[in-house]
Formats: sequence, C-alpha cells, structure tokens
Amino acid sequence: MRPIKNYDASFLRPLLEEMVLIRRFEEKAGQMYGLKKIGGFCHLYNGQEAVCSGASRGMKHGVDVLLTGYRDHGHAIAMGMDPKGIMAELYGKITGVSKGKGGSMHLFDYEKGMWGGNGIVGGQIPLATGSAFAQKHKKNGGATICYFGDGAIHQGAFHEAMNLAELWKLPIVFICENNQYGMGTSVERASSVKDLYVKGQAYGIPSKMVDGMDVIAVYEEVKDALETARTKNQPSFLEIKTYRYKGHSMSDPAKYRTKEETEAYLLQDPILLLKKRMEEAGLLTEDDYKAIDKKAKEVVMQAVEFAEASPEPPREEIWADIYA
Amino acid sequence: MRPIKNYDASFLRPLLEEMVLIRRFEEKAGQMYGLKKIGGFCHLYNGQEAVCSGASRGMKHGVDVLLTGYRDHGHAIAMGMDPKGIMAELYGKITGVSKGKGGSMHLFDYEKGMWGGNGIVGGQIPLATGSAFAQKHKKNGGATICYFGDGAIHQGAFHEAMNLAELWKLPIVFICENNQYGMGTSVERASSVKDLYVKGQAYGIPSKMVDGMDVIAVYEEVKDALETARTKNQPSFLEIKTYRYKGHSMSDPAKYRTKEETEAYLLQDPILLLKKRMEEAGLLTEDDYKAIDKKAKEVVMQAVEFAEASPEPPREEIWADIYA
Amino acid sequence: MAIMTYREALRQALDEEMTRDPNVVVMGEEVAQYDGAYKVTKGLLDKYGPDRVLDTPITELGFTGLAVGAAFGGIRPVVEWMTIQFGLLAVDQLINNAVKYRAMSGGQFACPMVVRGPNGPAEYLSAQHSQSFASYFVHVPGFKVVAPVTPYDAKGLLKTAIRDNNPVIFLESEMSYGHKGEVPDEEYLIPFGSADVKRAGKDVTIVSFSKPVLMCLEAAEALAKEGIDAEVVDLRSLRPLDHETLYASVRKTNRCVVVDEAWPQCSVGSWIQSLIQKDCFDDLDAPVELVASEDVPMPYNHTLELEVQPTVEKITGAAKRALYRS
Amino acid sequence: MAIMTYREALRQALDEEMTRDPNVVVMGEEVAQYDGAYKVTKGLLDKYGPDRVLDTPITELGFTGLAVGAAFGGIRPVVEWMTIQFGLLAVDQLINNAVKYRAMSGGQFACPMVVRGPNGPAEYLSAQHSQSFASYFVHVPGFKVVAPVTPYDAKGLLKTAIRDNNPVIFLESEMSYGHKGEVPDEEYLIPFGSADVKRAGKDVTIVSFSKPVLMCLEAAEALAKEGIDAEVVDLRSLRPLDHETLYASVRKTNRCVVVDEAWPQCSVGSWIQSLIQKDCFDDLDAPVELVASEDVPMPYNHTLELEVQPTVEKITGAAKRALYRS
Ligand SMILES: Cc1ncc(C[n+]2csc(CCOP(=O)(O)OP(=O)(O)O)c2C)c(N)n1
Ligand SMILES: Cc1ncc(C[n+]2csc(CCOP(=O)(O)OP(=O)(O)O)c2C)c(N)n1
Ligand SMILES: [Mg+2]
Ligand SMILES: [Mg+2]
Repeated sequence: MRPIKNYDASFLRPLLEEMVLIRRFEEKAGQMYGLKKIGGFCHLYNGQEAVCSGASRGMKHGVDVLLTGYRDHGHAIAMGMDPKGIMAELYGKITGVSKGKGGSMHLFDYEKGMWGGNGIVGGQIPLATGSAFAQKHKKNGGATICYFGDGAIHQGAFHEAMNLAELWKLPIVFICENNQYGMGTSVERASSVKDLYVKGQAYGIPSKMVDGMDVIAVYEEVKDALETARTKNQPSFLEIKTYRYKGHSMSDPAKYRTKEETEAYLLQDPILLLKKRMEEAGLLTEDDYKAIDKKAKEVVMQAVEFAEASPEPPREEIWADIYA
Repeated sequence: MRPIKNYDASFLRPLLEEMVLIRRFEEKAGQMYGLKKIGGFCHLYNGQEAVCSGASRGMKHGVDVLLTGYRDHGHAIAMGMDPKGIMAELYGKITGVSKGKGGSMHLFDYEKGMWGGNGIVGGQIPLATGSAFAQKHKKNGGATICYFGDGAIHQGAFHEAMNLAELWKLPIVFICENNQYGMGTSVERASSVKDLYVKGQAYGIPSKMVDGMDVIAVYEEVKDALETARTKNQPSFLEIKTYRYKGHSMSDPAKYRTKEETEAYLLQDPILLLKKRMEEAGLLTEDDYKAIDKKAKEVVMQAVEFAEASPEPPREEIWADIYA
Repeated sequence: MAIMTYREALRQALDEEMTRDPNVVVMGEEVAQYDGAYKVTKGLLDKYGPDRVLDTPITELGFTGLAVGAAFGGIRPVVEWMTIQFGLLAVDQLINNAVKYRAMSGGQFACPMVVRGPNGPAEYLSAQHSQSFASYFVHVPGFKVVAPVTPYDAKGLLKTAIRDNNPVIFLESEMSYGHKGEVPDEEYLIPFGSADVKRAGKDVTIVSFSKPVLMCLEAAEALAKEGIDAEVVDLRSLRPLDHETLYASVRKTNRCVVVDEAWPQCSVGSWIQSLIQKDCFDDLDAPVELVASEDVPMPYNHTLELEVQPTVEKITGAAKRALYRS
Repeated sequence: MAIMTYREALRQALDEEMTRDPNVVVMGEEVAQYDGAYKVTKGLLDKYGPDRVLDTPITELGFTGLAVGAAFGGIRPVVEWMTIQFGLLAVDQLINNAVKYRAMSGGQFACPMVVRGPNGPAEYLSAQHSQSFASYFVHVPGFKVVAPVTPYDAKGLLKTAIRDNNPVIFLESEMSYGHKGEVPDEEYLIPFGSADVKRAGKDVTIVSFSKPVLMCLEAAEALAKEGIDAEVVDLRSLRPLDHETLYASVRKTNRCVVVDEAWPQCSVGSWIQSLIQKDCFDDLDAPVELVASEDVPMPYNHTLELEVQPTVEKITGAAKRALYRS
C-alpha cells in the first residue's frame, strides 16, 4: 500500500467520492437489470474501481483519450460523464450517452476522450494505438490509455498493436486490467505464463505489475506512464491486478470460483483501503464517509429517475448516424 | 561453426547433396520462370538451404509433420519429395505434386508429412499447432515443425498459437527463418525488438537463436527440440538466422539492400561452409563435390524434362478436389 | 418421442457422436468448465474429460486454425464460436485453410470439422453482437452451411455435420436455444441439401432458414386468416441447397417471399431471389420479394432492434404484395 | 488529356489529395520504401516523408485497426492491403469498428478512411490469392464500396474516397494497373453512386464492375458482329448503387446479363440480379443472367484459372440466352 501523505483532501476526497459513486452506480445497474429495465450483456465493475479512478487522475483531460472493453461503466464515470446519461443509455433511451444505440457495452463521449466501450474482446487495442498515432501526428499533446482484460491479452490484436506502438513510438499506455478471470476462465487456464506483464518484453516496451486495489499506486504509475508517453512518445504496459466481485455479466452465477476467494478480496476492497488510509491520516471521518455514500446513492437515484422519465428513441433513429 | 567430427560421410554427404540439389533446383526454377514456363509468385530459397536440410535430418520421417510458408521448394525437397513432381507443379502440370492446382507456394505431400506451402503470411502457424494437437491426441509419436519468416512473426496468429501450444503442451517446434527481410522490409523496420527469439519468453517457451548458415547447428538444435516435443510435449521456439540471396519473389529486384551485404553473406554460404569442413575433415574432395554438383544438375534437368513432357490438367479437374 | 429444447437436442447430437467416435473433440471459449456460454456443451467435460472438451483462450483465429490443422491430422473438431460474429476474427483460417487445402493440394487433405454457434440478431446487444453472417460462408465453395430451426432438425443435422468430411458451418440462434420440439428416441440423421416444407400451402411460397422460419409460420397463420394459403419452405441447408424442393414450391404457388434476418445486400436471401427469378422465370406471377433486416447496424434499444428485423407484418405485407393484394 | 496507366492515375489521386490535406496519410505493407507491391504509391515517401507514408509490419488486423483509430482521431488514412484477400485477417476491425462506432455512439464518431488494394483473380496465384471479396463489404451498412476499371474512373473515385468521411473500400485489380486511358489535366472528382454506361446499346444490358467490364466491352463487340447491340453498364460504385442508370438500361433493353468475377452465391452479381428482377419485373423479357466465376477455389494452372473466370464466350452466351437466341 502506498503512502498517501503527499496528497491532500482536495485530491483524495473526490477520488473516494468517485469510487463510491461507481460502486453505487453498479449496484443500481445490477438491480435495474434484475427488474428488466436493462437488457442484454451488462458487465459490472465492482471491485475494480481503483483502476479507472486512479488512472483517470493521471490523465490530461481534454487531450487524452481512453478506450476500453464492454466493462465500461466505471471508466465512463471516471471520464466525467454524467451518470444520468449513462443510466439512460443502459435503459436504451434517446437521452443516453449513445442515444440508446450502444447500451451498456458502448458508452461514448467523444469530446471528453471517452472512446468506449468495445464488445469484441481485444478489438479496442489496435484502435487505441491509432488514437495515439493521431495524437502524435497532430502533435496535440495528448496520449491514449488502452484498457483490456486478462482474457483479451491473448488475442492477436494485442500482439500486433504492441509491436506497432513501440516500432512507431506512439504515446500510449496499455493497461491490462487483470481481474483474474475472463468469463469463467482463470488466468492460469488461459495463459501459458503467470505474470502477464512479462509479455511487454517481447516488444521492448517498459512493463510493470501494479496493485489495482491501491488507488494511489494506480494513479502514480499511470501518471508516470502517461508522462513518458506524452514527452517521449514511449509506450508503456501495465498489468494492474484487480478483482471483480460480481459475475462476468449479469447472467453469470460465477460458480467457477470459491466464496472464500471472493471474500478474501473483499478484505482488500479498494474503497475500504482508501477510506482506512484517509481515516488514519485524519482526512476523513466515518460521518464524512456516510455523507459521501449518501450523496452517491442520491446521484444514482437521480440517474435512474432521469432514465425512467426519458423517452424512447423515435423510429427514425433507425436510419440516423450511419453515414457521416 | 560447430565441429563435424561426430558425423561420418554417410550422414554428411547426403546432406551436402541435398543442399546442392536445392540450390540447383532453385536456380533452374528461376531460369524457367524467366522463360515464362512458371508464373505467378515464385519465392526462391537460395541461401537458406541449411535450415530445411539440417532440420529435416532431425525429423522422424513418417510421423513428423512440417508446415511452412510460400517459400517452400527447399522444404519439399528436404522432405523427400521428388523434384520431378515439384517442377511439374511449378509448371502447373497434372503430374505436379498438387496436380497443378497449387503451384510454387503450395507444395504438398500429405503422406510424407509435407503439409505445404501457405500463401497467407503466418497462416500456417495455427494449423501447425493443430497438427501437433492431433499428434498428441492420437499418441502417434509425431511432432510438428512450423516454419515462418521474420515478417510473419508479428502476425497475431503467432501470438495466439504460441500461447495455445504452451498452454496445452503440444509437441511442436516453432522455427522463425529469419532471413532478415520480409519482402523489402528489414527486421529492424518491422520489429520493435532486435532479437526475435526473445518473443518466446512471453509464452514461457524455451527459445534460442541458431546460426542458420551452419547446417550442423541447425540439425542439432532442431533434433533436440523435436526430441523435447516428442518426449515431453514441450514446445520450443528457434530463431534461425539465415539470408536469402535472391529477391523476395521473382519480381523483386531487391533494391532495398546493398551489394556488399549480399556479398558478405555469400562468404558464409551454407553449402560452402559444409563443403569446407568436410574437405578439412578429409570427407570430401573437389572431385567429389563436382560429381555431386553434376548429379544435382542432372536431377534438376530431368525434373524440367518431366515437367515439360507432362500434360496439362484436363478441364474436369476444375470440379475435382473440392469436397471430400 | 421426447420433447426437448433446441439446446438439449444439440447436446444430444454432440454426446452421441462423441461416444461413437473418439476423434470427435469439442473446443471453444467456456465450452468445458462453464458448460458453454449458452450451455449447449453442458456435462460433456465430465463425461469425456479435458482431452476431448477443451476451454480455449479468447483467440478465435488461433483456436480455429488449430482445429483446422487438427482436422487435417484426423481429429474431428467441433469448434464453438461463442457467437458467429466473433468469428470475423477467424474467417481467414476457415476460408484460406479449412476450405482450400484440399483443392490446392489436389485432393490430399480433408478437413472434417464443424464450427458452430449462435448467428444473427439476439436481444439488447447493439451493433457488434447482433447480425447474421451466413452469406460470408455460403459465398465460399468448400464450405457446407446449415441453419436448422427446430430441435429435430438441429440434432439430425449436427450429427450429419460431425460425420461430414468437410468444414461445416453450423448456424444456430441465441433466441432458439430454449425452443422446444419433438425429437425421436432412436438415432436419425438428416442429410444435407434437403429443405423441409414446414407448412404446405398453395398461394404463395415463403422461404427462409434459421430463426425467422418460426416467424414465417406465424405470418402464414396470419395470412390464413385473410384467406391466403402460404407454403413455408425451411431451407435448413444453404450449401448444398435443395433447389428441387424450393422450385417445386414456387412452381406451384407462382409467388415467393424470401425471409432472411441478415442485411439485404449480397445476402443469402438476395441470392435465393436471384436463383428463383432465373430458374422459375416463367412460373413467376410477381417479383420475388425479400424481407431482410434493414440496411443498418443493429441499435441497442429494444423497440428499434425489433423494428430493424423481419416482422410478421413485414412478411405478410410482402406476401400480399406478391399476390397484388396490397 | 494525358494518357496514363490506372496505376499512375491512382498515384496522382493520392498525390493531389496528400498535397491538399496534411491529414491524409498512406500506410500498408511495402508502400513506402518499396513504392508499393504494385508501385501505386511510387515516390510518395520521397515527397511526403516517413510520417505520412508508412511501411507497416505484416499485421493486417493491427494496422487496419490502427488506421480506424487514427481516423477517429481526425487523420484520413489511406490503407493499402497488398491484396484484398489478406484483408480477411482484418475484416473484424473494419466491420465492427470502422463501420459501427458511428452508429453505436449515436453519431459521435466519423471514420474518414480508405482501404484499397487489388481484389479478384489475378494470374497463376492458386486459391488463396485470387478471389473477389466485394460482397463482404457491400453486405455491410456503413461501408462505401467502389470498383473502378478505367484510369479516369480510378482517379476521380479515389479522390472522392479520400474526401469522404466514411470508411471506403476501394477495389482495384492487379490486372488493371498497367491499363492505359485518358485522364484530364484539370482536377475532377467522380461522385459515388453514379454508374457509367460504357457502351450504349438497345438489345441487352450487360452490367458489371471492376476488371470484367473490359471483357464485357469485348463481348459487346463480338455480339455486335452477330447483330446484337449490347449496352454495357459499369456500376463503378457498389455502395451506394446507382439504381436509376441500371434500371433505365434494363427498361430499355428488357434483358440483362450481370457479370461478376466473384463466386456466384451471395455475390454482388446475384444481388444485382435480385434487384433487377424485383424492380424491373414487368420490363424483363427473360431471366437476368449471371456470369460469375465458377463455384470452385481458383486453380494455379493457367488454362484452368481462365476457364474458371468469366470469359467473353460465357458473356456472349449468356446474352444470347437472354435474347432466346441460343
Ligand atoms: C472476440 C470475442 N470473443 C469472445 C467474446 C465473448 N466474451 C465477452 S467478455 C469475455 C471475457 C473477457 O475477459 P477479460 O478480457 O479478462 O475481461 P473482463 O471481462 O474480465 O473484464 C468473452 C469471452 C467477445 N465479446 N469477443
Ligand atoms: C497475410 C499476408 N499479408 C501479406 C502477404 C504478402 N507477402 C507475401 S510474402 C511477404 C513477406 C514475408 O516475409 P517473411 O515472413 O520474412 O518471409 P520470407 O519471404 O522472408 O521467407 C508478404 C508481405 C501475404 N502473402 N499474406
Ligand atoms: Mg478478466
Ligand atoms: Mg524474411
């Protein structure tokens, strides 16, 4: 666990608030899915909040770009997107961030640098490399973060993109969110090597393992990596070890792992750990935390109300947004 | 250069004969291409003979299987295929090893374990992994060699197959024939790392660099790797450094490299080097070599005559060999 | 006869063929420990063990190509693509290797493999997960392509597919797995290239395959209420195609509606239209209609996604156009 | 007007557009130092430098996807696939990303990119290198697809393609690069969705696109000798399609032969047949004929490979069938 002494409340508190908001948002999304307000594939992020929130604080918002897979609610919130529009998207409403056309897996805010949301495992990796190419070409000072899972790393797309990124020296940070499972398959059953970060060596890309339960560690490492990308056009690769509490998607009872395993991870819950450190540092009281949590629940409730109240997309939308 | 003292003439002489035969075959193929007897893509193997010939001697013919790319004339000869049928294939004749349907890039002898000949760069890598899967499943004592180029290694197919091979412990030897160029692109312009064998580490597969101009080194390393595959179901990865004297294919003037570079490689010509060592060891005289060369030329001439005299495939062949 | 789901019928086919032939091997993402994303392979791991039921990493190109090579080596792999859409990553291995090694080698290779999985639109999945790629496989000589809609057809065709010595693309539907139907207790196989008249009629032929066949049957019932007697032909097998059954129906009714849940352009549906206009030209009293999905990426919103696909109304509308009754 | 090759016309289009817009970037295997496998990009590296003309490693999926992402970021990549066949490895990036991000995001993304390269049969290449995949792209909403045959069309359409804000698939032919034709000295663009009547006639419409158009013109000359006056319609643009020009021709001649060098099933050709039978039903005096490549993988032997493809004889034969003169 990294020390938090270099950070003050103005940095840490919004961070904690965001992580709590993501957690509460996901719980509500799961609930609404159960009520059939949301359909299709819905992949919750509970347990992984430190990754997207820590990393986001290392980004230069406005110029930096982020791409991830279908487990993208947390990233969308961390990129500053309004939970209302996100929830409305999950509902398939016209007020959704993608006009109800993308759903849970495809949350976008182009202007904010949130490039989604990809349903093809590994599909975002070449795209992200292209985003970094554009940033370098346009010399706009931006860098790109590309998230993908421990399951995605075996896709050829990873291999091809890593080589291109280093060969062409693109400003990109590849982040493998190793939550230990790709659907029901544990890392050791999908990967011939235990530590995924070693794969970076095959491309000469500086690579590290990071504790994804420690939001400070994530923040510091991603910030450094982005800095290296931005100033030296040097790609990096981070394996961030984390854990998802819920099943792979709403339809997965997650029978492939033990209750003990999940419970052990709950003890190092990233929100809990940050809260504890802040309390120890005198930056947070139990009441503060309660207020934060209450606020988060309110924001999420408002998001649900907004989604409920929003209209369906009109029929003409079928023909819109296809050709530019 | 590895010592040859452990090998007698009965091993070395056929090896030399085969390498000379391949060289002469390729020269003739190039000549016949110039005369428009052969069309399409034709990729010559001159300079790389030590790879396929050395490796072939480490194989257990009858059970082992070999797959490679389109630069496959040498491999076909080293797998014991008759130059007549190969030349007839280049001519597109019905007597060709693939009935005139495959041409230069697609030389096959299923029974002999020569599984071709693939025109899609990297396409053979998953296939070869599947061959090894079948061998393991059938417990037939066979192992598979999968050749591909320094250009092919960046394809996603390599990445996906390597992980599968090690994860499932398949009896396979991956061989990257690093002839320094993929078409007009040198390794350093295509690869973000200098030494390609390091890529094996990303999969936990034992990996080595081998001097591809030294046929003895190739033989010994491939034999060991095949043995490891066969007895332990342990894949290996060998980067074999070699050089192609001719252009990428018949239409390539190879302007992307200097005359000096090519000439330097001619000094370490694999045939020359073997010849010299055999002479030094008293296993070969200049006259012996001349006889070998004469014989090779004769065999190649007979192949041309055979191809010339062979009939075209009948029209009905269009409809044959599609469904089993 | 037992009543069982489409899913269970597929599972039975796999189970029987795995028992019959030790070279039949099942592989794909989550097919073993997880019992398959849609539970088609449930219980097979326990019964046949990890050498014959294999979970793969998420590497469609790699494991599909591996299966092709294994098939060349005498294995009979049944590969599950979690959905056919993901197979876009792997089409090269099928088209360039599974299909062509035989031809390019002058007949030396055989590729006895099956690739199966759900194809076509499902629900609430947006644009990347909800589309039909049947035409990509029907286009290419060397494949066989089947797309059954009933549990009976599914079982009989899957057994045939596994015994076939060629690469067979076996198209299922996520929406069909739970559908129930009768399946004989005794063993049976359904040959490829035989269409099935799922409803006899004399006024108009409605031809389709896979999931939309059920909608065609509904449409036929709706038409019956308006005095129109529609014949519903389920192609079942797209490559090879049963021209005879199809043409016999059109020659009887002189009118035809093709229903395909894919996009219209260069679809299987448009190809069927082209065949009928060519081979039944003198028999046709009206143009051959096509009801396909709209020419747009699939939206997530459920109302829109249903609108985008063929509907009973679209089919009855097309039938009436073909009868000049609209 | 200058006389120049198809290759040179393409090169000019690239050159002009690269001069006009610094965001136009060319990438692909061997496009820079080697001047392109077919020399289409000759001289561009020298003129525009390595930041705008990039040799890629042999990673079709990777660099195509990279180009899609770059296009999202405001670059206008022109990607060369050494042949369209190799693009099978990359279709996922195009279909699932290039095409769908706009729709899935409710219109937030644009993907102004061109993918170009030789498509269709060439010579002595056997089965993996010699086939047309036009239908794979025409099938998918979101793409634009063009396939010019003359240097004039090639230049005008490539310039339009580069300025288009959507993913454009630009199909060339290895056999066409050396063909010569007139190209205006002044700048011009050819809009998408406009077919070109390459030969006017009144007895039968022969419709095609890409390389086979030249063969259709030959066939028309041969037919003229027999007193048959054929009209040759070059579609040029497949998505969007110029229905008007096509239908006007068929309504005039009442007979139609479609020529497509792809395999027949689910081909662009079969789709064109389906459109004509539907929209010109009452105008047709005969079924719409299709001359496609035979339904087989391409053999290496040259005589066989020519037999497999459309020929002048096959086209004239089909035209005569359409005229009931055979
Ligand atoms: C190409 C492709 N193959 C398969 C799937 C089905 N699928 C969706 S998520 C998933 C598991 C991915 O695991 P991982 O990369 O570890 O990400 P996580 O879900 O753990 O965040 C699979 C197999 C898909 N969407 N795309
Ligand atoms: C997928 C694919 N992309 C591109 C090509 C065109 N191509 C043929 S050979 C080649 C170079 C391959 O180089 P390498 O792997 O080093 O093999 P070498 O030719 O040196 O033996 C290329 C780009 C192809 N055949 N397949
Ligand atoms: Mg995971
Ligand atoms: Mg090479």
